[in-house]
Amino acid sequence: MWPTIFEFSWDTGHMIFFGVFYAVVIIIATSLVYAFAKSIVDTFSNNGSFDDRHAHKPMDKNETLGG
Amino acid sequence: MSSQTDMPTLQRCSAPKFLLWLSFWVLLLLWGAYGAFLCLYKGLNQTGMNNYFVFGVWITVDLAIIALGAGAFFSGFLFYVLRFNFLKELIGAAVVVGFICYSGAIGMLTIDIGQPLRGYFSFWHANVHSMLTEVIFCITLYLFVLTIEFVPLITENRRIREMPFLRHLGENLHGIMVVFALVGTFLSFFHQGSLGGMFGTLFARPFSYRTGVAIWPWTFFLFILSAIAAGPALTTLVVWATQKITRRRLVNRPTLSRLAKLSAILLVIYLVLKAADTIYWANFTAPEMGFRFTDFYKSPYGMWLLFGEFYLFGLVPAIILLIPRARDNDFWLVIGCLFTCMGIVLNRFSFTIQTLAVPVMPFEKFVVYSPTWQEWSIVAAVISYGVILFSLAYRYLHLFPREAELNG
Amino acid sequence: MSTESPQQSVRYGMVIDLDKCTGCGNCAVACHMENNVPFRTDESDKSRNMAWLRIYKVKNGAEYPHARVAYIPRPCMQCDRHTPCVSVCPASATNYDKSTGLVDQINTRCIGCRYCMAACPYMVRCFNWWDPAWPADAEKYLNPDVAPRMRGVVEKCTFCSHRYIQAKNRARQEGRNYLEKGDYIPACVEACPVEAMHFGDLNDPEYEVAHLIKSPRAFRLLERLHTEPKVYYLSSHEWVRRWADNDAVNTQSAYSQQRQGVES
Amino acid sequence: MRVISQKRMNSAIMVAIFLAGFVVFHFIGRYFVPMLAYTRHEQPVDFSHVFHGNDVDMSCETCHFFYEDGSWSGIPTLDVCMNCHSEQLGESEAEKVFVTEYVQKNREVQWELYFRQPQCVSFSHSSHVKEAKLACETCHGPQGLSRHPTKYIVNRITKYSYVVYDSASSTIGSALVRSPEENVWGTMGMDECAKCHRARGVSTACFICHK
Repeated sequence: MWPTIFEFSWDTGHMIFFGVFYAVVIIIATSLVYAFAKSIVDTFSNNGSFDDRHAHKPMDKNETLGG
Repeated sequence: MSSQTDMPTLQRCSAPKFLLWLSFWVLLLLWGAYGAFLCLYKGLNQTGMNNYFVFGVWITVDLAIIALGAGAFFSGFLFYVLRFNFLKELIGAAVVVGFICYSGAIGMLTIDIGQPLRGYFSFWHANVHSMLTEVIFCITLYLFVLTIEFVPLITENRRIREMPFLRHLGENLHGIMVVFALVGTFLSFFHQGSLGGMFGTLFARPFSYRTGVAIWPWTFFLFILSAIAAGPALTTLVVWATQKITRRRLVNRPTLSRLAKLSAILLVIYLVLKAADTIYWANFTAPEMGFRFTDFYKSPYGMWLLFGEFYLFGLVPAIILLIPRARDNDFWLVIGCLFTCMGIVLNRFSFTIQTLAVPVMPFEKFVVYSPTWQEWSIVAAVISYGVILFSLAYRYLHLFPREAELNG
Repeated sequence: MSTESPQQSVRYGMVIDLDKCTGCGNCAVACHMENNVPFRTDESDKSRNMAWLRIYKVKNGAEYPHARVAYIPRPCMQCDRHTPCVSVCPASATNYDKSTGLVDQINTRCIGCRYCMAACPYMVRCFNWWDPAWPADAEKYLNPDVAPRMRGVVEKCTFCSHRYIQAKNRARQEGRNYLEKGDYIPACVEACPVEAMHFGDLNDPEYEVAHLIKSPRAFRLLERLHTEPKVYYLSSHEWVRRWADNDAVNTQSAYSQQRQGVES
Repeated sequence: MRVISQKRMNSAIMVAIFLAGFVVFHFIGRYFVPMLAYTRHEQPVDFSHVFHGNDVDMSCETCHFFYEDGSWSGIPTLDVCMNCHSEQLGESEAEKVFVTEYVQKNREVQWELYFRQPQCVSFSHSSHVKEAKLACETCHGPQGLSRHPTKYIVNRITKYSYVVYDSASSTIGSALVRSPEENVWGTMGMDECAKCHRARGVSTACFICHK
């Protein structure tokens, strides 16, 4: 089932390629998990109450403008 | 518009008018969907490709839109990492354009391979020595990154902001956007380069084979450079076109000029290196393989391609955009950016089509390729997909942060 | 990735004597039959048809009475060095077998991206543009030892690698664990009526091919690309050799020089 | 804390129930009734290996042999059977069926082939039996000791046959999971081939077995 069982030999190419690939995947995944976790925390904390239509968030205005 | 209260309601055209605009593009999209269905159901015999032209208009367009989509990663890099703050006005639009380009390219690639259901084999049985593997891995990952960069834009929508989780998600993602910008830059750097390397390593195709920096193909770096030169040009064009169509001011005029200037400077650097590459290739690489320079340019893929790529769509727009008075004039700005983009398309065209047209076998002749309507329909569908997505994004999302202020 | 290694025990290769080849096409037909290569009712479109072995006709470009013609049968060259198609395949669907030097295509793994076709300088590879179909009667005569390919994959000459497997089976039945000369011969070589094609281990002096490739008449297609093909050609005509090395400019002059040499 | 609306709560519960059910039933199906995924076929003729081998004292090679070119004969065709069974031998029901239905009508028995391989596979019996000296049982199990043909079990989706040798063993329940090595030889898919090749240090190159 795994591709590595059919006449497969590890060489430096694999090390570099997959090393970089997984590094990128891990960075993306970690950042995503962080964002999700923080959002959940924010959602259930008072800071981000549902009724924020009238709330003023202490956020720098310019910071969000770019997104 | 950090919170709901100070987010102004933007003026948009009436729904019927918008639907009319969309319907045209949807029709085009449906035509493309029919073409795609034919190609998937009946096979690639529906295309104009053959055993000589194994890559056709799809790969040309793929390479071209990926190069043009480089605006997203490059402006992201400049804005988030190098802190070029003037880009704030259109970074959102650049991300959407990039997303469109990459998703469109991947969609087109899926139809282009003979066995789309086996597409995942290139991940599963990855051959790490192949440039194409690198391209496939990086493009897929980068599309993922672009999607993440797109999310904060979507969550700014007024309705979506009402859902607290999504709103927080958008804000948190935005907060760490510099990470994604860096990852995106890294990925883009490699796949833009690998797309060039894909052809540069074909030592059996003397037209595109390049040696150069050590053993690495030159084209690797040339493709990166040309992509980051063309990306901002397309962003400028798209913003300008949106302003014209919506008849609203979306960004400060100097911002467009600055972007165009950036594009022109990069284009000049690219052209110098490309000229050096071409001269070296024509005088050393090609003769070593038994080819004279003129052997590569025969009707209909004649010298005009090289001329067009270098002068008409290279040097000319670079000079136009380098003159401050010209780039401040809308007409010359558009001509300059359009020609820059066309130059890149032409470059990608010659790397796919002409590479394959040049006979390698001594007893073969120059062959000519002409796409069928099915191929064109899918190209049209990708463009209309882009227009539709961008229109929707413009209408429902807050793409241009200064719009309210400028039209106030 | 393949590498050229002198220690490699077996390197199957082919030698084709162009002076003997009459261009009869027997090898191509045998190849078609042996390998279940699909064909269409209308085969006129040569840019999309299937042929594992193609025969090219080359001319010296001179006017009658000095016009000369040679036929160049072209199977897969089974390149030895940096095999162009192997290194580019993103799905590892084509591989270079180190024990025999054969370049084989794994059809069920091919995703049909056609990058290998762009990489191959010899135009060896064919793409299945259509679903392979045979007339009802012809289907009964398909070779059971070769799996037919499906639409959307690339296929190529494998030096009849299924015959290699069969040859090994036969050898084992006879209690050997090695192949003898003549055990394994591709269909095209077997079919050649004038014995213009030779096949065997290029490293084993017992085989004729090992000597033939050292002949001064021997050359390979596009040697300047340094793909080190394992298919050699023999020709005593300088213009044919010039042709094969992409030296079209000098082909005609080569012919006239040679003619002068003969006449004087 | 924010107030979650009743409607949203309800839909969340529905989704949770669906997911939980999916996981639970997937687990049950996978580990307790795995055979639901398979259909069973009886072989067309009730053939007894034991009878032929022990009682009649025939050698295996009478029916299963190598041809001169090293290819394997496989399951015998009708003409091999007819060397003995041209007329009815004995009174058993199976024999009656075989002679009247197949021999007299000159109809080949459509045996279900446990190890039918896809078109692209070129399995060489000679390399395994003659060169590697593997016993038949290594792959085929104690097929030669069966009094009745083993049921042919085939996956409904993949159409791969799943070979269970000991007909006395339970093919349902967790028996498959607990002791797969004892009763079951598996699917004869590429993984099994590769596993053995690797264990014995034999090449796993594609074209060793693929054509």
